[in-house]
Amino acid sequence: MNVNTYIPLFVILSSFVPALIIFRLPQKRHTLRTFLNLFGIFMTLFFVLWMFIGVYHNQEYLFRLPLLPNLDFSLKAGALALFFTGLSSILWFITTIYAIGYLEGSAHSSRFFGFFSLCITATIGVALSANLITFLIFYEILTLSAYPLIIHRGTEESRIAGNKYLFYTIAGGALLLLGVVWLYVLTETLEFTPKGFVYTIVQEHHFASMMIFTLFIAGFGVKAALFPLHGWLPLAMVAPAPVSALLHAVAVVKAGAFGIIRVVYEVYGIEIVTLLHLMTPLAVIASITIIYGSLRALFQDNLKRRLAFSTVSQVSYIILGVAIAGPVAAMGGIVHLVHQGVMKITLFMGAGNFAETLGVHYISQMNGIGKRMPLTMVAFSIGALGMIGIPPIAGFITKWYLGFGALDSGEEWVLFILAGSSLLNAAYFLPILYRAWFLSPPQSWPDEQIFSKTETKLSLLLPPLITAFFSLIFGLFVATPWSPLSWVQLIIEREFY
Amino acid sequence: MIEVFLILLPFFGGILSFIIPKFNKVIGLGTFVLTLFFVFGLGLQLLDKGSYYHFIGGWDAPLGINLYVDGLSLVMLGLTSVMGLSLSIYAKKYFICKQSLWFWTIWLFMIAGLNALFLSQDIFNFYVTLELIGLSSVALTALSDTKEALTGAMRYLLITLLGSLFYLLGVALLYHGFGSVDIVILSKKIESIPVAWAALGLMSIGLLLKSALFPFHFWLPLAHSSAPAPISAILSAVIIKASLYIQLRLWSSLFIPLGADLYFEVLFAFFGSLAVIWGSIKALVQTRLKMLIAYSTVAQVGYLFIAFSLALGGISIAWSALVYLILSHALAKSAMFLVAGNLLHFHGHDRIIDLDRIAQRLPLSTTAFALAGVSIIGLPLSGGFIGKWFLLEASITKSNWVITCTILLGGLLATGYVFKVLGFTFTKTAFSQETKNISLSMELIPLSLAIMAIALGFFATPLFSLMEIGNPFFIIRVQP
Amino acid sequence: MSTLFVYAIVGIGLFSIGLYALIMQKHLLRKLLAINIMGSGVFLLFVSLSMRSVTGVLTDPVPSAMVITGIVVAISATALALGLMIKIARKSAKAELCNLDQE
Amino acid sequence: MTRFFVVIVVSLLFIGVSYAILSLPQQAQGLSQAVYTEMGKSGVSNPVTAVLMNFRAYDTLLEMAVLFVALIGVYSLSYIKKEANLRLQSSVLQRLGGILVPFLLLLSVYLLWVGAHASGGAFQAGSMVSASAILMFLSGWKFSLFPQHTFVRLLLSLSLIVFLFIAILTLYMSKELLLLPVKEASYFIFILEAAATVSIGITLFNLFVAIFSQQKEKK
Amino acid sequence: MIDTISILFLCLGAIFFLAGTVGLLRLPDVYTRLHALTKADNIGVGFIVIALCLQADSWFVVAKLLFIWILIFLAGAGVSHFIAKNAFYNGIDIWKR
Amino acid sequence: MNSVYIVLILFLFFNLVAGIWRLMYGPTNEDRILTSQLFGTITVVILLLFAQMSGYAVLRDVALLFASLAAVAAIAFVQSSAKKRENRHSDD
Amino acid sequence: METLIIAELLFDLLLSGSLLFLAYKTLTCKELFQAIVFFIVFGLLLSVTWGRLGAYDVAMAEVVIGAGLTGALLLSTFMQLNKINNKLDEEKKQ
Repeated sequence: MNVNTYIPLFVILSSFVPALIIFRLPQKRHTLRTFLNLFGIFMTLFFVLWMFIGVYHNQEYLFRLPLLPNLDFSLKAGALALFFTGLSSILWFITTIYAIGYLEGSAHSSRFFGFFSLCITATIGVALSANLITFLIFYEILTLSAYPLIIHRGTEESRIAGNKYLFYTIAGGALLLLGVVWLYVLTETLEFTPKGFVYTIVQEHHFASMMIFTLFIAGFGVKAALFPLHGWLPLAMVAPAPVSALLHAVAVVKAGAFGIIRVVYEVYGIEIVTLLHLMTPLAVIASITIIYGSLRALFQDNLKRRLAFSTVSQVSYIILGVAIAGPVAAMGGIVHLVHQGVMKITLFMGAGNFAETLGVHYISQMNGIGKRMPLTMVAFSIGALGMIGIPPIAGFITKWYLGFGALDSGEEWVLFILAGSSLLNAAYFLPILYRAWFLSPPQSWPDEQIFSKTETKLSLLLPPLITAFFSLIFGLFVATPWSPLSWVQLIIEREFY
Repeated sequence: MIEVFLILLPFFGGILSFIIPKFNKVIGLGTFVLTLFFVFGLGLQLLDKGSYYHFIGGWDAPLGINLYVDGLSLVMLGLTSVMGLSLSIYAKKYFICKQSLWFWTIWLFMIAGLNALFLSQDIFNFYVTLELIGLSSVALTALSDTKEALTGAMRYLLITLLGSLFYLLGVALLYHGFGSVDIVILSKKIESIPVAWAALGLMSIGLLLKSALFPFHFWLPLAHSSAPAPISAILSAVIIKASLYIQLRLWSSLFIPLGADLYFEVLFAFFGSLAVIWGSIKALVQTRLKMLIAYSTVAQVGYLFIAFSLALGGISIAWSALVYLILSHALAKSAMFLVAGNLLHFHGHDRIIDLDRIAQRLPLSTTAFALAGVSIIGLPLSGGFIGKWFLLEASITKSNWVITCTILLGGLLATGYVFKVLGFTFTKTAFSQETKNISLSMELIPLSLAIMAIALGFFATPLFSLMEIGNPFFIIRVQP
Repeated sequence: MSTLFVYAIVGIGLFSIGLYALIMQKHLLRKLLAINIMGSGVFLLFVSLSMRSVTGVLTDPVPSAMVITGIVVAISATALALGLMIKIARKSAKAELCNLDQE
Repeated sequence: MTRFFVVIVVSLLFIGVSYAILSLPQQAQGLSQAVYTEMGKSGVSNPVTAVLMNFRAYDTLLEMAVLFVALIGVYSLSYIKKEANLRLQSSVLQRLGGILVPFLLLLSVYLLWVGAHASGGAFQAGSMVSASAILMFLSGWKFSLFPQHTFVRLLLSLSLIVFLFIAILTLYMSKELLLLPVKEASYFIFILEAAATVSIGITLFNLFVAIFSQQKEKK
Repeated sequence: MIDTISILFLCLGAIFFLAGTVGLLRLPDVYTRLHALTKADNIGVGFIVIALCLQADSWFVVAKLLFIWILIFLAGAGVSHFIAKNAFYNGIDIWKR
Repeated sequence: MNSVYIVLILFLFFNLVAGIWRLMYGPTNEDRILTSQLFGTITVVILLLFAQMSGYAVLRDVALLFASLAAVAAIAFVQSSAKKRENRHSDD
Repeated sequence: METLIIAELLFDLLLSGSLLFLAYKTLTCKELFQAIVFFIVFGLLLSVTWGRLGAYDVAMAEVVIGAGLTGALLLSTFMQLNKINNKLDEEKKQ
C-alpha cells in the first residue's frame, strides 16, 4: 500500500470535493468559488501529470474497493485512461476559465460550477475506471450531472431539451446496464483486460456475445450520438456555451466514444469482434453518421445547431477509426478524441463569444463579424479549417491516419466517406468564414456589448485562442514525443496490439 | 434479552407521552434514540452469538410464543429504528400543536408493533402485530384531516382489516391442520394437504392486499398521498414491507417445502411486472407530487415481487436483491415523501407544474429528491442500483427476458416521472406564489435519508454478511 | 362428518357473504358490518374446528383465547372505523367512499 | 357485470375453503393436550385464562395495545366533548340505571374473580365495567372519566403499565419476558387481569362516548 | 312429579312466548306491540324460570335464575317505557280503530 | 326431560325466526328495537334451557350477562334518536 | 335418543341457517337501521352458537360486546349520520 495506489482516487476527489463545497457557497462568494475551481483543477492536473510520467515509466496505479461480492470498484491509470484524463482535465481548465467569464455574475453560479466540476469528476472517473461496473457508475453520474447544466437557464425550452437528453441517455444507460449484467452473468468478471476477456465464452454463447456487443454499442452510441441515437445532441445546444463545449468536446460525447473504444479493445478485443462479424456494421453505422451529420449541418442556420450536427459527424470518426480494425486507423480514431476536442471547443467558444458579445446566434447574422471580433474569428477559422481537414491543423492528421489505416486494412470504401465528409465539412464551414471575413458588417449588432481594451472580455477571448493554438500545435508538431499522437502510439503498442 | 426492549421501550414511551402530553416530543425522541441504541446492541450481540430464540414466558413453541432474531430481522429492525428516529425529528417540526397531542403515542405504538412483527416467529402473533400496525397507521393517516386523507384512511382501514381477516382464516386453517402456530414447528409438520394449500392462498391474498401488489393496489395511492408527510413516508417505507416480510418468512419456511413455488413464481412475476408498468405509467401522468410518489410505490412493490418470484425460482441472489430493494426503497421513498411534505408546506400545494424554481429556493430539498430519485430509478451508485443489479443478474441467470425487459422499462419510466418533477423545479411559474419558511431540520432529514439511500450502494458487502446471520433463507439452500 | 363441520362451513359462508357485501355495498356502515360478519365467520371456523376431537371432552382452549383476542381487535377496529366514518360523513356529506382518484 | 364476477369469485372461495375443511382429518390437531399438561404451572385453572394470561400473555399485551391505539385514534379524530348530548331525561331511566349499574359492577367483579377457574376474565369483566359506565352516562349521571384528567389517563393505560411492569420484573428475575414464577403466577395473573379490567372498561366507555358525542370542532 | 310440574310450567311459558310473538306480528302499532312484548318478557320468562328452578341442583342456581328473571323484568319494563316515549316524541301516531 | 328442553328450544327458535318478519317489515325503527328486545329475551331463555339440558352451568352466567345488558342498546337508541327538543317535557 | 340427536341436528341446522340468513339480511336489506338491528340479532345468535360449541369464554365476550357495546356504538353512529344528513339538508334548503 503505497501512495501510488491512492492517486487515481485523489484525482477524482480533487475535483469532487471542490464541487461539494461549491454547491453550498452563497451566490456572492465568487472569488472563493473561482479559487476553489482553480485549486481543484490544479490539483487534478498535478496528479495527472504525475501519473503521466509514472505510466510512461511503466508504473502501475490501481485502486480497489469492494463493492459487491466478487465485484470491485476499481480505478486504474493505464495509458489509454490517462490519455482521456489528460484531455478532459486540460480542456476542463480552459472551459472553466471561459465559463467564469461567461457566467460569473449571473444567477445560480454555485449550482452551475458545482455540477460542472461534478461532470468532470465523472468524466475522469469514466476515464480511469478499470472495470465495466466502475465505468457504468461514472458514466451514469456523468449523465445525471450534465442534466442540470442543460436546463440551467430554467426556460421551458431548456426543460424540454433536458428531458429529451435524459430520455436518450438513460435509455442508453439501461441498455448498457443490461449488457453489463448479462456479460457478468456469463463471464463472471468485468475487468478491462488488453485484448479482451470475452473470448472465454464466445464459443459457448455466440449469440449472447453478439447481443451484448450490440447492447454496448447502442448504449454508448446514445452518448456518442451515433445515428439514429443522436436526437438529443442538437437540442441540447440551448444550454450556455461552456456547457455545449463540455458536452461536445470534453465530457459527454467523448465518454460515449471512449466507451466504445474500451468495449472494442479491452472487453471484446479486436479479434473477437471481427470474429463475430460486428466490425463492418459498426463501421457502416459510423460512416452513415458521418455523412448524415454533415448533411444535416449543411441546412442549419443556427450556428450552435450547425456545430452540434458537426459534432455528430465528427465523433463518428473516432468510432470509424476503431471499427476499421487496424492499428493505424485506430491511431487516427483515438487521437481524434483530442483533436476533435480542441477544435470543437474552439468553435463553441467562438460561437459563445459571438452570442455573448454581439447577440449573434444565426449564421445569417454573421456578415463581417471578422472585422468586429478578429481574434475570436481567427480562432474560429482555425477550428473550422481543422474540421475540414486542411493541413497542418490537427484534423488533417486524423483524416490522414484514418485513410491510411483504411487502405492498410483493405477497406477502401472508407476513403470515399472521408472525402465526402471533408467536402461536406467544407460546404458548411467555408460559407461561414466567407461571410465573416469578406462581407461587410451590418449597421448594428443585435445585442452588442462594448469592452474598451479588447474585442470582448479577456476571459472569454483567451480560451478559444489557446485551444486554437493547441489545434495548430497538435497538427504541426505531431512527431514530437509529447504530442497526442505519440502517446496514442504508446497506447496502441502497449495495450492493443 | 436486548430484543425485548425494542418492543417494550416504544410501548413505554408511548404510554408516557400519553400520560404526560406536555413532554411528548422529548419522550418520543428520547425513546427513538434509545431504541436505535438497542438495535445497535442487538447487532453486536448477533454478530457475536449468531441467531437465537427468545421463549416468551419461558414456554417453548407449541404453547408459548417465540421471538427469533436473525440477520434479516436485524436489518428490518435497523431500518425501522433509523426511519423512526429521522421521521420523528421531522415530525417534531411538521405537526402543529393539536395534531401532535396524540401523534406521538400512536407513532410509538406503531413502531413497537413493527418491531414486534420483525421479531416474531408465530403466525398468530403476526396477526396481532399486523392489526396494531394497521390501526395505528390508519389513525395517523387520518391526522391530516382533509377529505382525501379521511377517505384514504377509511379505504386503508377496510383493506387492512380485510387483509388481516384473510390472513387469520389462513392461520385458523393451518392451526387446525397441523396443530401449531409456530413457524418452525409448522415447517416440520406441514405437508401437502388441501388445508395447507387453502391457507397458502388465503394468507397470500391477505398479505398481498396489505402490501398492495398490482390488482390490490387501488387503496394505496390515496392513503399514502393524503397522509401527513412523515406518515406517508413510514407507510411506504416500512409498513408495506411488514406484510412482505411476513410473506418472506412464511414462504421461506412453510410454503416452499410444500412445493407451492412453482405456481406462485409465475403469478408473482406476472403481477409484479404489471405493477411495475402500471404504477410507473400512472405515476407519469399524475399532476400532483404526492400522488406521483404514491404511484411510484405501487411500481416499486412490483419490483419487490419480481425479486420475490425470482427468489422462489431458486435463485439465491434474488433474496439479497429483495432485501436490498426493500432497504433502498424505504430510504429513498421516505425522503421523497418528506420533500413533498416540504413543498406542500412551502407552496401550500403540490401541483408539479407549479413548482416555482424550487431548485433555487429549496436546494437541499431538491437535492434530496434528486438523490432519492436516483436510487428509485436504480442509477449507480445507489442502494437501488445494487438491488437492480442483483435483480437483473437473477433474471438473466434465469434467462427470463420478459422480466429483464420489465425491470429496464420500469427504470426508464421511473426516470420519466422523477425527472418530470425535477425539470419543473428549475422553471419559473407565470404567477407568483406565497411561500412559507421551512425549518432547516425539515430539509436536512430528507437529505440525510436520501444520502443514506445512496450510501447504501457502498456498503453492500458488509450488509450482506449481516443479513446472512442465521441464514434466514435457509430452505432455499437446502434445496438443490 | 361431525355436525360441527356445519358450523365451520357456516363460518366460511359468513366470510363469503361478508366479502361479497364488502365489495358490492357502497355505504361505509354496511362495509363495516360486512367486515364484522366476516370476522365472525373466521372466529366461528376457528372455534368449531377445535371441537373435532372425538376422544375426551377436553376442548382446545387455544382457539378460544385467540378468538377473544380477535374479538377485542375487531371491536377496536370497529370503533375506530365508526369514528372515521362520522368524520367522513361530516366532510363529504355522505358516508361513502367517493372516488377521489380521478381528480 | 361486476356483481356476476364477484359472485363467481366469492363462490369459488367458498367452495375451495369448504373443500379444504371437509378434507381435514376427524382427529383434532390442537394444543389441548399441551395446555392441559402445563395447566398446573400456569397458576389458574381456567384453560382459556391460562392461555390468554400466561402461555400467550404476549399476545394479550399486544391486544391491549391495539385497543389503546384505537382509542387514541378516535381521540385524534374528534373533538371531545365533556357532556353528553342526551335527548331524553327521565327519572325512570335514572332509577333503572341506579338499579342496574351497581349490579353490573358487581357482576364484573364476579367475572374477574371467576375468570381464574371458570369462564370469564378480564375482557368480559372490562366490558361489563364499560357497559355500566355507558349506562350511567346515558342515564344522565354527571361523572368524569375523560382523558383531560391525568388520573383517567393513568387508568386508561393502567393495563399496559402493569403489563410492562411485570414484563420488566420477570425479565429482571428470569431473563425471559413475562415468565411468571409458578408459585406466584396466580397473583400476577390476578393483578394483570384487574388492571386490564379497569383499563378495558374505561377505554371502551371512552370509545363509546367519543363516537356518541363526536361533533364538529369549534373554530 | 317435579318433572311433570316443570313441563307444565315450561308449556305455560311457551304459550306466553307464542302469544308475545303472535302479538308482535299481528298487533297494529308500536304501542300495542310493546304490550305484547312485555307479556313474553315478564310472564313467559317467569314461567320458564320457575320450571328451571324446580329442576335446579342448588339454591345458588335458583337465585341466579330468579336474578335473571328480575333483570329481564326490569329491562323489559324500562325499555318498553322508553320506546313508547320515544315513539310518542318522534310523532308516531297511536292506532285508532 | 332433555327432549322437552330441546323441543322447547326449537319452539322458541321458531318464534324468533317468525319475529324476523317484524324486523324486516316493521314500519318504524322503534318496532325493530322492540323486536330485538324480544329476541334478547328469547335468547336468554334458550341459553338457560341449554344450560339445563347440557349441564354446562357456565351458560347460565352467559345468560345472566345477557339479561343484565339487555337494556343498554335500547337506551342508546332512545338517547340518540328523539328528534325534537321542544316537545320534551319532564315526565311523571 | 335417536330423536334427541335429530333434534340437536335440527337445532344446529336451524341455528346455522338463521345465522346465514341474518348475515345476508344485514348486508343486503334496504334500510341501514334495519341492517344494524339485524346485526345485533346476529350477535345474539352468534353467542348462542358459541355456547353450543362449548366456547363459553368466547360466548361471554360476544354477549358482553354484542349486547353491550357494538349495538350501542352502531346505533349512536347511525343517529350521528342521520343528524349530519339532516343538518346538511337544512343547509341546502337555506
